[in-house]
Order: sequence, then structure tokens, then C-alpha cells
Amino acid sequence: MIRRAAALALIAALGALLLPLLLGYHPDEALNLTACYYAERTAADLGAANIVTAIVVTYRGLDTLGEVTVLFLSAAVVGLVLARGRTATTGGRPRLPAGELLTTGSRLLAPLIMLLGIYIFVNGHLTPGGGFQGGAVIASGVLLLLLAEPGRRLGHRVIALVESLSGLAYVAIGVAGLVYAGGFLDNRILPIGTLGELASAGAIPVIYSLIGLKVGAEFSSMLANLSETEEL
Amino acid sequence: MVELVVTIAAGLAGLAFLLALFRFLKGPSDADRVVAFDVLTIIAITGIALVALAEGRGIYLDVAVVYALLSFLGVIVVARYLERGL
Amino acid sequence: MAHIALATGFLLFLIGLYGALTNRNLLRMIVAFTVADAGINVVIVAVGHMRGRTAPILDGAVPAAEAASRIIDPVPQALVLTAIVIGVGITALMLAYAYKLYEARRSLDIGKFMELKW
Amino acid sequence: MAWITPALTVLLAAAMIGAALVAVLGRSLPIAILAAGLVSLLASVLFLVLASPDVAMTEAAIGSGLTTFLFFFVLGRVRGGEHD
Amino acid sequence: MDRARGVILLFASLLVFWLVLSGTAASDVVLVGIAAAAVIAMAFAGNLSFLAEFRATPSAVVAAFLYVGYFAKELVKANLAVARIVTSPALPLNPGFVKVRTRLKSRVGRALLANSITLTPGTLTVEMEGEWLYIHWVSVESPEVEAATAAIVAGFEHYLEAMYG
Amino acid sequence: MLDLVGAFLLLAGTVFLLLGGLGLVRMPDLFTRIQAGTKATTLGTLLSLGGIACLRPDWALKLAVIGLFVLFTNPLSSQVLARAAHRIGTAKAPETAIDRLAEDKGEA
Repeated sequence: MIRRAAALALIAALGALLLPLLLGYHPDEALNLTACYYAERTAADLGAANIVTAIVVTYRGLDTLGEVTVLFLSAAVVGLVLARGRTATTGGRPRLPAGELLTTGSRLLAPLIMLLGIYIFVNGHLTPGGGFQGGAVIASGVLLLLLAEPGRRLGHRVIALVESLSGLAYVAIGVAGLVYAGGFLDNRILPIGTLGELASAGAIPVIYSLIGLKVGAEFSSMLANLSETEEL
Repeated sequence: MVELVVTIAAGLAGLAFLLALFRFLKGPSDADRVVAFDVLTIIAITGIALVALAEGRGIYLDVAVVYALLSFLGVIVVARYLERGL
Repeated sequence: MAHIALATGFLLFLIGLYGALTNRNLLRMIVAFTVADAGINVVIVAVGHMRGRTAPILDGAVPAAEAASRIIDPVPQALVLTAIVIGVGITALMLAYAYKLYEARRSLDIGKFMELKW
Repeated sequence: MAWITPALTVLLAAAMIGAALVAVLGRSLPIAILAAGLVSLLASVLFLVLASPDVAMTEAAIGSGLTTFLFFFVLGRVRGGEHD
Repeated sequence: MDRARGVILLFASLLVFWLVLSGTAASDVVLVGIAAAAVIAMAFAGNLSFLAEFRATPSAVVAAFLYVGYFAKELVKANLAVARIVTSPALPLNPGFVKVRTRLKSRVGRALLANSITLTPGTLTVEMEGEWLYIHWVSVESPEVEAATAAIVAGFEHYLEAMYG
Repeated sequence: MLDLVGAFLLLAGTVFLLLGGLGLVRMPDLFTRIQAGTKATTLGTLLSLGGIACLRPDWALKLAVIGLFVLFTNPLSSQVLARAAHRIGTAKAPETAIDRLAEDKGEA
């Protein structure tokens, strides 16, 4: 009870702190300096139609590399934590197999979901979406396969191979930008092309596809590691 | 005329959303809430399409595609958990 | 509109924080954490929204020449994109530790894990 | 059509807060997890209303299946600890 | 041979899906689509596609069109029935679970059959085991297997049998 | 003209969505709720998407993709949920006359 009251008091205090923020908030009428720069220069400089993608992949590309690394680390730690002391199978309760409806449905839908993931990260510079969304969609396809067949063992080596190869290629493209164009992860090592076409925006689609594969492999390995735990 | 009809349609969809939300909040059983969750996500697809129409941006529909293809996953996960298949 | 969204985000954050503080079950604390996470994301996106403007994607509806006067601030969106993905990584990590803790003690009650309390 | 987006914002705000309360205060743990999933799915529509389709898609792709799945997998393994 | 055919059919349906999704047929879009569809078709060689097991005979194509028409009619009928039940104050229900039999062997055909049954008036597929389907029926007209099969399954099975066998 | 047709299709679709919501609230037990929820929302979504396609013909392809997915995934999730609910013995309406599935499972 005391715990609850203390928590409520803390929440109330925090709410009192946040209330003036809310009441005193006035939306900006014009873009600030940074945003204005991005809005005006993206199309001409990088040839990307989606400005968010341009920021994530190119203007702040180094941050994204760091983010992918953080995600990789958390996936690796999940694997490490769960693998340590993984005892030989204790038997456990037999799981109910999925019905025929679910297995057929998932086998029909999984390839489509995978293709949708590829569509999303290849078109990241034109439409909403990109590597992170596409990677999550691909992992969802893996998840559907796991749901239909709970005992399924995913190919850890394939996942690790995709993960490390795409990560390596990502860094290699970054270095190529340093050598052949303006700086690390500069997308102008490839022609910029016409705004709005698939083959445009220089290296952005390539980089985002690699990010998509890497993120998809990281999420898949998290799912696989959690699904292979034993029941306690 | 068209604008008026579209606004009324949006209102009806909102009402349907509220009814499903009522079922989600009330229950009574776990499975009832899962059904309500399913219906809520499907109404949300129509909601996204209406937002795209109101804002005039066709690219918003990509979000609806992802929604349509993935929102049933949540329901299946819960169903598999409930029948002890997970 | 931005005000409503901002208020929603703050409320979600407070609700999530309350849940994380009062629940004793580890899994419930993680659930509350994800709610608070969603609330913070809503707040950041709401701050970037501007009345009467549209998404920062150039196409037929928004030509490049008038982009600066038609689009909303893209920077908060790029930030939130990152935050959401990292959020899932963190959630998975917390869940893995919760599983390990359960393996050690056969319980999810936070009260059972007192050794590290000073 | 000008009324659609503000009205939708209010509706979504109410629904999200309701779902968040279920997630934090509800008695059943599976439903709490499902409600958290609902919060993130509705947040995705709210992001779209706030003109951020990129964020909306991320939230939809991640909130719909992945997070819920991670929770239910652990919950399925620790079924005994469900009742605290 | 059978496996190669499956891969090609999967590839074709994925490519069609890609083109519809992209909405254009520009050369770069098609090239990327071919590459992506090929990779996925290889990786999911054991999987099914909507075209797999489809009998590519003229009568099957005709049956497919008739099936779509019949399905649309039944879907509208189902919704009018739901509307009638929901809006009537007394909720005229007589629910029950019945058992019906299907002759279909193809997995895709069976999945389509189950989905069609779920979307038609008053019926919901609950379980599918071998040749038996268990159906929740809002207004049970007859609890016997044969009569229920005639009422629920026969209409769709007629077309699906011509399409998938 | 096409605009008007689209608007009324949209209206019809949302009416069906509303009926689905109403069914979800009014039906007596889980299985009838699933029935009302699945059928009405599927047709409702399809009609609304069709209406929007009439209002903006240039979006028709993408809307068709969404419609097809809804048409396939919506009954699938309902069936999986109904199977799970029956297995864990969710309460059925008292009017439920017969239950062949429970009988057969009882034998096995």
C-alpha cells in the first residue's frame, strides 16, 4: 500500500512537472534551420524523395551504423544469456501442434511477407519504410513459420552469415564513400539519377537493403534464440 | 456532397471502433478480448485509408499494406498461447 | 491536434511508469515499460508535427521546390525510428534476463531477488 | 473531410489510454501483453495522423507481431509464474 | 520435376505480386523484382503458392471465375444475414457445432474452402482433420453429416474441385 | 459520377463495419461474436477500400493488394482463434444445441 501511494505521489509530481510543458507548448510556424536545410537540399544533393531516409542513411549515417551495432549487441547478448547453461532437454510438456489451417495458411503467406519486406527496404528512398521496417517485416515472416511449426530449428549459421556479410558490405560501402566521394557513407559513389525512380539516390537503396538484411537477421536470431529455450 | 458522405462514413467507422473498444475493455473472457483486438485492427486499416484520402497522400497506403499483412500475427500468437502450442 | 497527441504521450508515459513501479511481477514491469516507451515516442513525434503540413516525402503531391514550406520537421521522425527499433532490442534483452531469473528462482516476483539490494 | 483527422486523434487518444490502463492494471497477464500490443498498433495510426508514415510503418511492423511474440514466448515458458 | 514446377509457380506468383505492389513495369523495377522473387522462391522451395496445385485446364479457369462470383454472392448474403440477426431485438440464434466431410485433397484448395466457409452465411470453420471439418453454425438446420455437408460445403466444393482436385 | 458511387460504397462499407461492431457487443457467446466480427468487417473493409478506389482511381492497385490480404488473413486468424477457444473450453451460449467437435474429442 505504501509502495502504491509513493508511486502515485511520484507520478503526480512528474505530472505536475510535465503539465506546464504541455500547456506552454506552441507548435512552430516554420521549419527550424536544420530541418530547412534538409528540406531544401535533399532532392538536389542526394536525389532521395524520402527525406527521413536521407537523414537516417546519409546525413546521420554514422549514427545508424551505431544503432545497428547496438541492435547486434543486444541480439548477441540475448543469445549468450539464453545459451549459458542451456541444459540438455529436460523433456517438458509436449506442445500442441498447429492445425492444418494454420500450417497451410502460413506456408502460403510467408513468401509473400518476405517479398513485402524486400519491397519495403528496396523502395526506402521513395516511399515510407526502409531497412528497419523491412527487416522487421522479414522477421515477422520468420515468426509466422515458427508459429506454424513450434519445433522448427532455424538455420543459425545462415542467419549469422547473412548478418555478418551484410554488416561487412555496409562498412565497405561507407569506406568507399570516403575514398571515392565526399565522406564516410556518402551515397554519391553511384549516379544520383532522376528523383522518384527506383534506381536513383546513389547508394541509398543499396545501403538500406543491407541494413534491412542485417536487421532482419538480428531480429530473426532473437526470435530463434527465444523459441529454442526449454520450458521450465 | 461527396465530402459530406465521406465524413459520415468516417463517423460510422469511428462508432464501430468504439463498440469494439467497449468489448475489448469489458471482456469477459480472454478470448473475447482477442476477438475485439482483431476487429479493432481491421477497422484501423479502413481508418488509415481514410486518413490517406483526407490528406491526399497515396504513399500512406504502404502503411496499410503492412498493417493488413501483419496485424493478424498478434491474434495468432495469442491463440497459439491460449491453446498451449507455444 | 499536436496538443492532444502530446497529452496522450505524457499520460501513456505516466501510466507506464506507474505500472513499472507498482507491479511486482517482472513480466508486468516489462509490459509497463513498453507502454511508457510508446508514450515517449508519441511525445517526440507530436513535437515535430506542424499544423497544415504533410509528411516529408517528395512526390506528386509535394514537389521538391516547395518542400520547405509544405513538409513537417523530419528530424524527430528519424530519431523515433531509431528509438523504436532499439526499444525492441531492449525488450528482448529484458525478457531474456527475466527468463534466466525465473530459471534460477522459479519465480517472477521481484521481491524474491533481494541479494543485490544494499 | 477536414474533420476526419482531429476527430480520429481524439478517438485514438481515448483508445490508447484505455488500452494502457488495461495493460497496467488488468488482472490477466496475457491480456496485459495484448493491450500493450494494441497501444503500439494504435500509436502507429496516431503517427500516421501526425504525418509520420515512416515511424508509423516501423511501429506497425514491430508492434504487431514481434514484441507480442517475444512476450508470449517467455510467458509460455514460465507458465507457472503467471500468477504472482 | 515436381519440385522444379513448384519453384517456378512460386516465382511467377511472387513476381506478379511484386509488379502489383510496385504499380509500374519500369525496367529497373522488373529487374529487382525478378532477383528478389528468385531468391525467395529458392529459399522457400518446399512452400506453396496460390498457383501451386492449380489445374491449368480451361475448365479450371472457368471454374475459378465462377467461384469468385459465387463467393462474392455468398459473402454479401452472409453480411445481410449478420445484419438481420444483429439488428433484431431478440437475436434469433440456434448455434451448434456440426461435422461435415470434404472430398478435396489439395492443401491450397482445402485452405480456400475453409476460408470460404468462414465468410459465408452463419458458418465458421473451427477445426480441420483429414476429410472432416468441424463447423460452428449459427442456426443449425440439421445436425446430420450428410445434410450439413450438402448445405455448407457442396456449393464451394463443386468449383474448388474443378480448380484444384 | 464515379465520385458519388465511391462515396456511397464507402458509406455502405462503414455501415457493415458498424454492424460488425454491434454484433461484437450484442452476440451472446464467443463463437457468434467471431462470426459477426469476421464476416461484417471483411466485407466492410473491402467495400470501403473499393469506395476509396473509386474516389482515387490512381490508388486502385494498392487498395486491391490490401483487400486481397484482408480477404485471406482475416478468416485465417478467426479460425485459429476459434480452434484455440474451443480447445480451452470457452463458455458457449446456453442455446448451443449440439457439439460434434467436443463429442469426437471426448472419444479420442
